[in-house]
Amino acid sequence: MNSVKINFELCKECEYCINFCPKQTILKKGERLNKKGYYPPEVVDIESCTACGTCARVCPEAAIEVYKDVTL
Amino acid sequence: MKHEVIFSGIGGQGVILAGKLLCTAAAKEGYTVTLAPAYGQEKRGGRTSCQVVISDEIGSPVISEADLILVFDEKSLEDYENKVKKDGYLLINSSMINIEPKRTDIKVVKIPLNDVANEVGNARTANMVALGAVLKYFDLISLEDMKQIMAKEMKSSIVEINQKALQAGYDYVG
Amino acid sequence: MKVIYERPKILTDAYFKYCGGCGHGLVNKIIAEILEEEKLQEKTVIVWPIGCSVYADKYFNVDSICALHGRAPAVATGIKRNLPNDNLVIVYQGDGDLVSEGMSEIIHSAIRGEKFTVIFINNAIYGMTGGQMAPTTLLGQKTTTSPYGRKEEESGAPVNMAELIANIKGCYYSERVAVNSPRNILATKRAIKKAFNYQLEGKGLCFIEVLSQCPTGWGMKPLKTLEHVEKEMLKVYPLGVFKSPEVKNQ
Amino acid sequence: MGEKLFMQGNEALAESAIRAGCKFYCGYPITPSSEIAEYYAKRMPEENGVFIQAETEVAAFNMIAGATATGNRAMTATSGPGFSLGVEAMSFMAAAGLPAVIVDVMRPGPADGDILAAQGDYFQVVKGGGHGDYNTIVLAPFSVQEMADLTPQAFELAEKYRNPVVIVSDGMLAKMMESVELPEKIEQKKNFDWTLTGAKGRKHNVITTCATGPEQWEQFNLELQKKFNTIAANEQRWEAYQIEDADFIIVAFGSVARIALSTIKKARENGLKVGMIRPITLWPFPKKAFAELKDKDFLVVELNAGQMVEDVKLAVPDKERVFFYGRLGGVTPTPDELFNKIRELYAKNNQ
Repeated sequence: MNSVKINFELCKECEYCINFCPKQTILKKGERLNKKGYYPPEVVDIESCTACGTCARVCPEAAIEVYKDVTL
Repeated sequence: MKHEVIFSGIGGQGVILAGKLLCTAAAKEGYTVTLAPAYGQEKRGGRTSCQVVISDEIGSPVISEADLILVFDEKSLEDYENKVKKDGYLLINSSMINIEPKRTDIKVVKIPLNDVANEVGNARTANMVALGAVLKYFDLISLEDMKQIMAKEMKSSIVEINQKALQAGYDYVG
Repeated sequence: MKVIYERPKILTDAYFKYCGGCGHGLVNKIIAEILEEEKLQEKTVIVWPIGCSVYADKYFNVDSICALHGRAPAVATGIKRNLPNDNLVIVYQGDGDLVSEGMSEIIHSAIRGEKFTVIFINNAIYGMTGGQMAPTTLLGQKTTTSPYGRKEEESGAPVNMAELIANIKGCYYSERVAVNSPRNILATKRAIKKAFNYQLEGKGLCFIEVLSQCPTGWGMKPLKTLEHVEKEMLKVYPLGVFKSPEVKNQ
Repeated sequence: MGEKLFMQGNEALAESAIRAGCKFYCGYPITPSSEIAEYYAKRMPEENGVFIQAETEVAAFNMIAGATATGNRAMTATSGPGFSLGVEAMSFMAAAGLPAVIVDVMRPGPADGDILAAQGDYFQVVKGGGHGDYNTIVLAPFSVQEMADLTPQAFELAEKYRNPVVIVSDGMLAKMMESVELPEKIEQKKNFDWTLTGAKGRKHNVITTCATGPEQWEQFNLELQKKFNTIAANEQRWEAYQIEDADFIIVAFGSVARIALSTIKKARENGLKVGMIRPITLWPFPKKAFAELKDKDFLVVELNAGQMVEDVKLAVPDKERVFFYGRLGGVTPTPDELFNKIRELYAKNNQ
């Protein structure tokens, strides 16, 4: 399974990651507040993730990391 | 021992070069020498003067009363006549100055610097004619020493004509 | 697991003091990615400006100095000229800093052909000072000092720096890019990387103008600012290369 | 070495800086400082150094800030109007700990001012001029020899305290020619741990004047004040002339102190017990020189409207006994003029 890690405290809720995800189903607006008062997104459909890395590249906070599962 | 000399003229006449050569020669003799030049803001045609102090010790570069003042133009004469020490020398460039100094307690010497320079063959050497004349009133620096300094400090192409002018000025005050 | 994207190690753990969605974060991150990929950390000195990026020295594990308003190119001149040629000197400036206060310093650095890279963040507004009009503010754009919208007859028209600098002989490379889409972000990275390479080859001033979104200054949600860059800013500030050794007949 | 050269003040200063290892100069031409730039422009190719003619003094001061951030010695020279533009960077360098050397060949001022001898920049160089609580060491030579001697010391002081150092001269000292023995050529010793050269084999260095909050800003400023207090305690320099028996003491610096040397001599010849204290550091002001001088009158002589007077009044035991004489606009007093002024005051004070 691929993996998308979001640094919860660095996020400022710009939603670029949600917006630019080619699948549109993987991330969704979160419901938990971080210490700075933002709602970081949640990973809700990791099965669909192709690990393209777009969410990480558009994140202005460098708060997202993406790993691809290369085990067959 | 202290000698205080002022050269004053118009920018472009080589007033400061004359002072500089005098100082270089005196410094070489081991004296404490100060040359304080003063320029106008304009590059040419403004007032240019320099105050030369040759002494055994460090002191004011600004002169209260000079032992000798050489003036190239009328404005310089008007400005500096009063700064000559009693019984001191006022050397006047009679080629350019047609007015008479008022003081009677100083020694006035008139030299047609530009005319002498022209006779030597170069109108631009009036400053060296002046320097030659000034040397006559000092027993600090010999004519020969000054010629050597000139050979060292000047472009080789102009050394000879300037040395001639120096000699002519020296001889003129005879 | 194969790493697709990891936070560059050149960045410290410090929290970016930029607003959510701000283009500064994206450009900072891109710089960090390149320095890491090209192994330039040990060779780099970054000159930061006054403005929203004033604290950026805290985000990078890289030798940094924070210059005064507009003076970063002058400070960088002193640094670059005193370091061996294989050092990389980066000047990072915003539009209030570079175009207003520091117009003289940047133009003359280009005239002298200083061999450093300038990354110029154009968000058409003074960010840190609180949303005032910049020389880059769009006509009609409302700011705290142009409350009725910028008028050309009063404040002139926006300045196109990438084109202006490109016209100076000492400039080696000038390009305008944006960070409002994944595609543009990649293009920005390519341009900055190219500029760094030119610097390391000893070429003249390289100037990268980055159109950047300012959600707070523009009073828009971050996603809306991306659209604003696309629809409004690009009309005035077209993307493209304005000077490059690779393109002839410019 | 030991050879005596007959040299102009500006050029002796420039050559002395080069011999002190300063191979980076940038500046904007302004009379009466320009010979320093011209000298550097000529000499830098021979020394494998850098000369940059900057577009403005603003840029020049910031360029030397950047240069010193790499640990190299750097210098600029200007005159009053140019220094005014540079003070922004003076504040920056004092706060950022950048050890540049700045030469201010003073003009009379305000505004354009003539180009002859004047000391119109005392307030500007001594009291700051720029924003915030900062000080810079200010050295005031009074001869071509001292210009040559103080220049290498300026670099050493700057690096010792990580603070900019100003050397002030004026149209007289800068243009004056005297015999001078130049210092030996040295290689700059560079064992700094704060410079920006690329973080190779060490943690990265940051030079910034920005703190993150009021408490941090205050701490930053308190650290700076410690630096300035240390300098003020350790670096007061002055020269005293015949003050032991003097009942009248001239206080003067730079060119006018040179003039006063001849005044003292004349006064003594005329039976007046006159001495002089010549501040060599204008900041820190040499307060220590005045501490023990009771029952004496002081005449502050300056080529301005009395900018140093209040510093003298704060330093002497009785501020009512401090008098002032100044000339403005590029006019210099003669030794006799000063002597007459002293004789007049002497008579009045000893009635």
